[in-house]
Amino acid sequence: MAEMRMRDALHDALREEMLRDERVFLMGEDIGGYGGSYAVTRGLQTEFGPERVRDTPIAESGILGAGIGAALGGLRPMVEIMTINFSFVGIDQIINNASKFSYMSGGQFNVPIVIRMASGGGSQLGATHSHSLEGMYAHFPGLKVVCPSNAADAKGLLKRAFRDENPVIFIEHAALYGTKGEVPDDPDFLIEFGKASVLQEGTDVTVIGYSGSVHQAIRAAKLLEEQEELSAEVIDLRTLRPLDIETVVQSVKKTNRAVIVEDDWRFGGFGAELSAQIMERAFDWLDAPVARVSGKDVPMPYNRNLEFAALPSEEDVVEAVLAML
Amino acid sequence: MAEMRMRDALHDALREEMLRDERVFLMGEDIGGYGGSYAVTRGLQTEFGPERVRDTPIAESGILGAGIGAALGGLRPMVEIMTINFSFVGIDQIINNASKFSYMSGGQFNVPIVIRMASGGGSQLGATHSHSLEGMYAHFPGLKVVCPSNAADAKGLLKRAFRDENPVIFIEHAALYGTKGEVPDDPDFLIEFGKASVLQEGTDVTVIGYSGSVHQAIRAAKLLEEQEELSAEVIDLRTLRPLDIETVVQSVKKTNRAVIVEDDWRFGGFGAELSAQIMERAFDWLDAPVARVSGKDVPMPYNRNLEFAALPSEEDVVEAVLAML
Amino acid sequence: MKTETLTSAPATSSEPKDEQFERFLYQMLLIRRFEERTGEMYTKGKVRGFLHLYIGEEACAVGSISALRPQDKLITHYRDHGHAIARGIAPQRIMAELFGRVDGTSKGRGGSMHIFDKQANFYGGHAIVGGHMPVAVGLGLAAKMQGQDSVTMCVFGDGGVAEGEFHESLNLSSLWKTPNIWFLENNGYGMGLPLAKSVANEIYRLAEAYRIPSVRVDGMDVVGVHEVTEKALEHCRTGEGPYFIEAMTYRYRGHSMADAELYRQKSEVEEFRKRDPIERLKARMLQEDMITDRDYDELVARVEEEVAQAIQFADASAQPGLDTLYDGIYKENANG
Amino acid sequence: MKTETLTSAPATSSEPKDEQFERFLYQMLLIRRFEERTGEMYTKGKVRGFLHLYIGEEACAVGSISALRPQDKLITHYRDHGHAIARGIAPQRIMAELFGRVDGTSKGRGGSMHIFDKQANFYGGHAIVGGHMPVAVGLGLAAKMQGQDSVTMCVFGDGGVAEGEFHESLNLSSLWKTPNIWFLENNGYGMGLPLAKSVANEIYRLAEAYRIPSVRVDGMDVVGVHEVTEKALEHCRTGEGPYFIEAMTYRYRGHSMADAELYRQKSEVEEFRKRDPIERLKARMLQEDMITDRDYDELVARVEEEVAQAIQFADASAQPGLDTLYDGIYKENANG
Ligand SMILES: Cc1ncc(C[n+]2csc(CCOP(=O)(O)OP(=O)(O)O)c2C)c(N)n1
Ligand SMILES: Cc1ncc(C[n+]2csc(CCOP(=O)(O)OP(=O)(O)O)c2C)c(N)n1
Ligand SMILES: [Mg+2]
Ligand SMILES: [Mg+2]
Repeated sequence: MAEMRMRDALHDALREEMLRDERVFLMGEDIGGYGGSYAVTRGLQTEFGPERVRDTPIAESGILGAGIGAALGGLRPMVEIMTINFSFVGIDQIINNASKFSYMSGGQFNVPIVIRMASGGGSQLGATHSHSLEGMYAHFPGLKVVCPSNAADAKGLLKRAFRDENPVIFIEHAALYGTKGEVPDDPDFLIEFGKASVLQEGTDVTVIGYSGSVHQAIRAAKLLEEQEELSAEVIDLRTLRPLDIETVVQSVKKTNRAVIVEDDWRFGGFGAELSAQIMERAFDWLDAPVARVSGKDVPMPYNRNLEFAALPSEEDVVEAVLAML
Repeated sequence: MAEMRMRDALHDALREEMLRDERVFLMGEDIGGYGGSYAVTRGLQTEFGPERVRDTPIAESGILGAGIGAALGGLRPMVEIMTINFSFVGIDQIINNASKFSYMSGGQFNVPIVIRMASGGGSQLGATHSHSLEGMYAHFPGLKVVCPSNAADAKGLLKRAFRDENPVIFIEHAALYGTKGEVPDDPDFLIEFGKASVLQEGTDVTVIGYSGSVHQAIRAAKLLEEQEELSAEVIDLRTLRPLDIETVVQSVKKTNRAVIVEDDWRFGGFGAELSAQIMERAFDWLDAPVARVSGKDVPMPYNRNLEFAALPSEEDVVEAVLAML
Repeated sequence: MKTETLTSAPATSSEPKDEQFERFLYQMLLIRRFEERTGEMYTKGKVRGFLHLYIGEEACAVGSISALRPQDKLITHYRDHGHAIARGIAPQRIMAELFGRVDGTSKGRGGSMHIFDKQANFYGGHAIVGGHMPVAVGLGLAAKMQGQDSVTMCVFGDGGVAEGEFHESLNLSSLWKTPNIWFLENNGYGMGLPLAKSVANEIYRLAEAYRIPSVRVDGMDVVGVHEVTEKALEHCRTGEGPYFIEAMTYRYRGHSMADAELYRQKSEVEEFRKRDPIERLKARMLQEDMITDRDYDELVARVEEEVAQAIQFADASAQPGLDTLYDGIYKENANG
Repeated sequence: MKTETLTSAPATSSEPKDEQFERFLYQMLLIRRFEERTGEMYTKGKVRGFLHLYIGEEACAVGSISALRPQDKLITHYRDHGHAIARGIAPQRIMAELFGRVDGTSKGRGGSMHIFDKQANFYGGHAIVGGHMPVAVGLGLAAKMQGQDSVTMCVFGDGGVAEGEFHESLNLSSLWKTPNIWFLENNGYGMGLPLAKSVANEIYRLAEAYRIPSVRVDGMDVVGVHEVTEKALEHCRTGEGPYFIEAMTYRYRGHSMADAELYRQKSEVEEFRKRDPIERLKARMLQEDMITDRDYDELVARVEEEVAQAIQFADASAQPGLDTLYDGIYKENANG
């Protein structure tokens, strides 16, 4: 165990996987000479050379497709898309190639690629640069979608991603890179996909988050306890596809109330799927409709106050809980 | 009133709007010389010339961007993306430019563009060519998303789209082009966005569809009546953004049961949003969880039986209704 | 960088020329007959979805793919039956795929536009115009990084040249010196759009701009296509990076079975038929005494039989069970 | 098609040369000082998000945009303050935008990367690399279709050339003969990636491949840039289609405020500083007796004052009210 930032945990995961499996290599814009736009890959090009840590032109379609081809050709590429916002210019490669190659070929081929991207708002980058698209990617069969909320999970899940035979969309909330946590040193520390983690047990309400919003959930639980003497169970989904709905439903059957927190726009966000599934599976246990605390349905404004208002906060969660009592 | 196919109703809408407003023009792959891949634009290039009905290279990003620019430059472009599957290579233009130009410029600019695309499965085109992405597009603020289910609506909504100051994503289910219906001749026949239509009143259950799935809903209602003596209210959403949730909720408060039918994958489909909203607004009226009858979560297979199994059917709807009684 | 216009050239391979030519002739006949009968099967409703026939373009697939070695990789667009056959995939498995049956190359999941065969190093069958080009770069890159003597050939059409991926892929392959043959089948149209409205220059000139050696060749001449592809292969094997071939060809049939062909004159098709690749090779072989008329008729009969058997095979093959609907979305992991 | 390398040329506009040069000097000084102070404001936390400074590249914006007429349209990438200032947008409104305030060009909704001003025919400020290029084609197309005498200039960087949209846009503009000036600011890097790893050829050579007249110019020479842009404008106005300008320039500062500049040597920056566009014009004007040292100092003082006022203005401007969060997502329709 060592305390480290999420960025360093990710870095270590990449490095360990490169050391473990010589088929693993990295491609992306400015991951080498520049040191990585969020410094996750810093030092790796020096260690592994410019072939295995390849700086690419700004051509998301091209490099995603090249990653897919390299995976088909026997390697284990990681393609870093600097931020998820730029994935729109390359998304056809992800949807029409990566996610469908196996099925369309009758299972002959498979595409073991890891696609990492930074996501989320909160840094005043404006509307083009603040997307949360975890839910959008989770919609597509053939993909796996991973979105850790802390350093240890980031490491265990990323290492696990490199051992998957299928395309893994690995989404890192940019605001979390600097957050610290205890991380196991075991080079075989892996976290399975499809296992949510219960961060805190509770009895009055289940608060569910993923990626950045897990932190609003945790803070809200603290507020609920301190200010309202309410006991919240906090669940971090960790992977959206596969989704561990069992853990969520079991919790809701105990607490009889659920609040979902997410940065993404409410309308058609992943929270909608989660809400619908909770209702479908725990209808008779629900004392109130499942609540969603989401980003406001607005392109992200630059101004700090407006951006803050557009994002969900722990106070919003508390409010939602109180409203359902 | 005249009986016509949906393809002709769309054709007439385009033609009438071009006659009404000289700023309206059309761009797209094979909309002219080829006659339109679904024959919607047939004859228009002969009538209006190759400038106003422009055949474009195969460059979806380029032509969507050019449409956005032309809209900013004072025109009223319609860009036809042959099928929604090809929108992935141009989607950045829709999301990062069309949907955000107004907000990001503080309301100085607006983008009155109509983007038409054929969608849906059922024609054995395989996984890359069978997407239903109405819900995905509806997720983005700044867009309007329209998806008619019949000839009259197609005409009234498309004409309305040309009179909107904002980007309209107009999605036509390819399987519906040949379906016939009565269509008003009035050149000012418009259908407002955000008004669902109640196709059939009923008391036992509300069945909600959009685009192609409206027809499964209608057929299911007939089966329910004939075979089970159940009375279903059938609602066609017509536009997903803006969404007329009021009409849906009022109906559910009357019937106490709701089934949503959609072609799209269940996991994260638009049905999830609808289900969640119904629960949020009509929780105390629901006698059973809202049910979703959706496409199976699988890249669309080519084989006919498999494709049929992957798509929702009227029998599936009946089954879902019976299960909730 | 060198640009040349080859129309025909002597074969350099070690195979005796007459055997090689006969193989070309046989393969072109097989593709043609396969396509004709597939068209019939479409009309009968046995084959469905979108169907794009390759008739007229046979010299491109046969000439180029015959130059590849087993370890070389092939990736192509949706007009792919010809390439699959030229690559040696059994016609009966392709036909079974078109029929959507379990013995099809993709067990009936892919259909006409999505033929795949791992054994044959055949990486599809891709239906998004331009979408397979970056994948080809990656296949080339993987071979290069692993020190494999393997070249990846990517086939695409003139219409696809207008897509952004054309640019991104050519640029990346040139920068990274990947062993990629870019094989352009320029049949003059992208669906109904004539080339002049689609691309602002001669396409091989565009390719040159990326400092990729680029050649234009008569795509109705199977021998010339073969020759230039051998050269391209040689070039790629030396580690000098990609090579670009523009084959000038023509499709006799509509873009797909749904095409009313409003955009071209019948006479234009007739003009091109005069340069038919099969007739042309046949004439040359007759003239050079490589075959007799009787040999030719025998080839035709053999091909007829083979395609008939493919149809029979496909028809006899089972429909996939509904319980297999979800099979193959994900590959299972060794470690679960 | 003609390719030439211009370094400097006599001004052709009717404005007296000394006045014009003084305007250039003033604008370049204004941009530089604006950027320097904006950097300070970023450090103080007044400006946030991503901030990309334009220092070193002033001759590009000033030289080219000064050639445009009011009815011409301008669209650019995220390194956009220089273009906005050169286009005549009041620095105080730009600074207010950077501060996120109601008096900002986008009422505080856009930020540094998303400056817009309809009055000035300034169509942004775009933060997706390459994403604004197709929009420029459409602006050009709209002008052409409406018979307007208006040219659209699109500014972009060398890194963006690798994106598919570069290709699609150049191809469309060439085919459709749209009145577009493609203005490339080649500062040698896309973030940390040197040009040689990003594009497989000289960029103006790529542009030529689309049959677009393409010129390379010294982007540190404001007069040369101006001259070539006037020529481009003339070309576009004749209906002959687009024109491509590659301006060779350099940014002194990091890509954004977050850049550790690991990818280049300090000495390289020093080399380029010797060719500083402001120093160069100043020297020439002194030499040609267009200004005195005192005139120059006065200009510097004027600029200092103007930027100080812009900061004051921005600081005094109100924060947008939370009740305005949803304003402007949609434009209301006349008919509801
Ligand atoms: C991205 C995308 N856009 C449009 C289409 C529709 N489409 C299929 S084939 C085709 C024409 C392609 O022409 P070309 O590349 O010349 O190949 P050819 O059919 O002539 O062999 C078009 C427009 C598509 N499949 N994908
Ligand atoms: C599609 C996309 N990919 C990546 C980025 C991240 N990014 C922002 S600026 C930049 C470098 C662009 O370089 P260049 O075009 O040369 O412009 P310069 O910054 O040098 O002015 C990159 C990679 C982006 N904004 N958009
Ligand atoms: Mg073609
Ligand atoms: Mg640059």
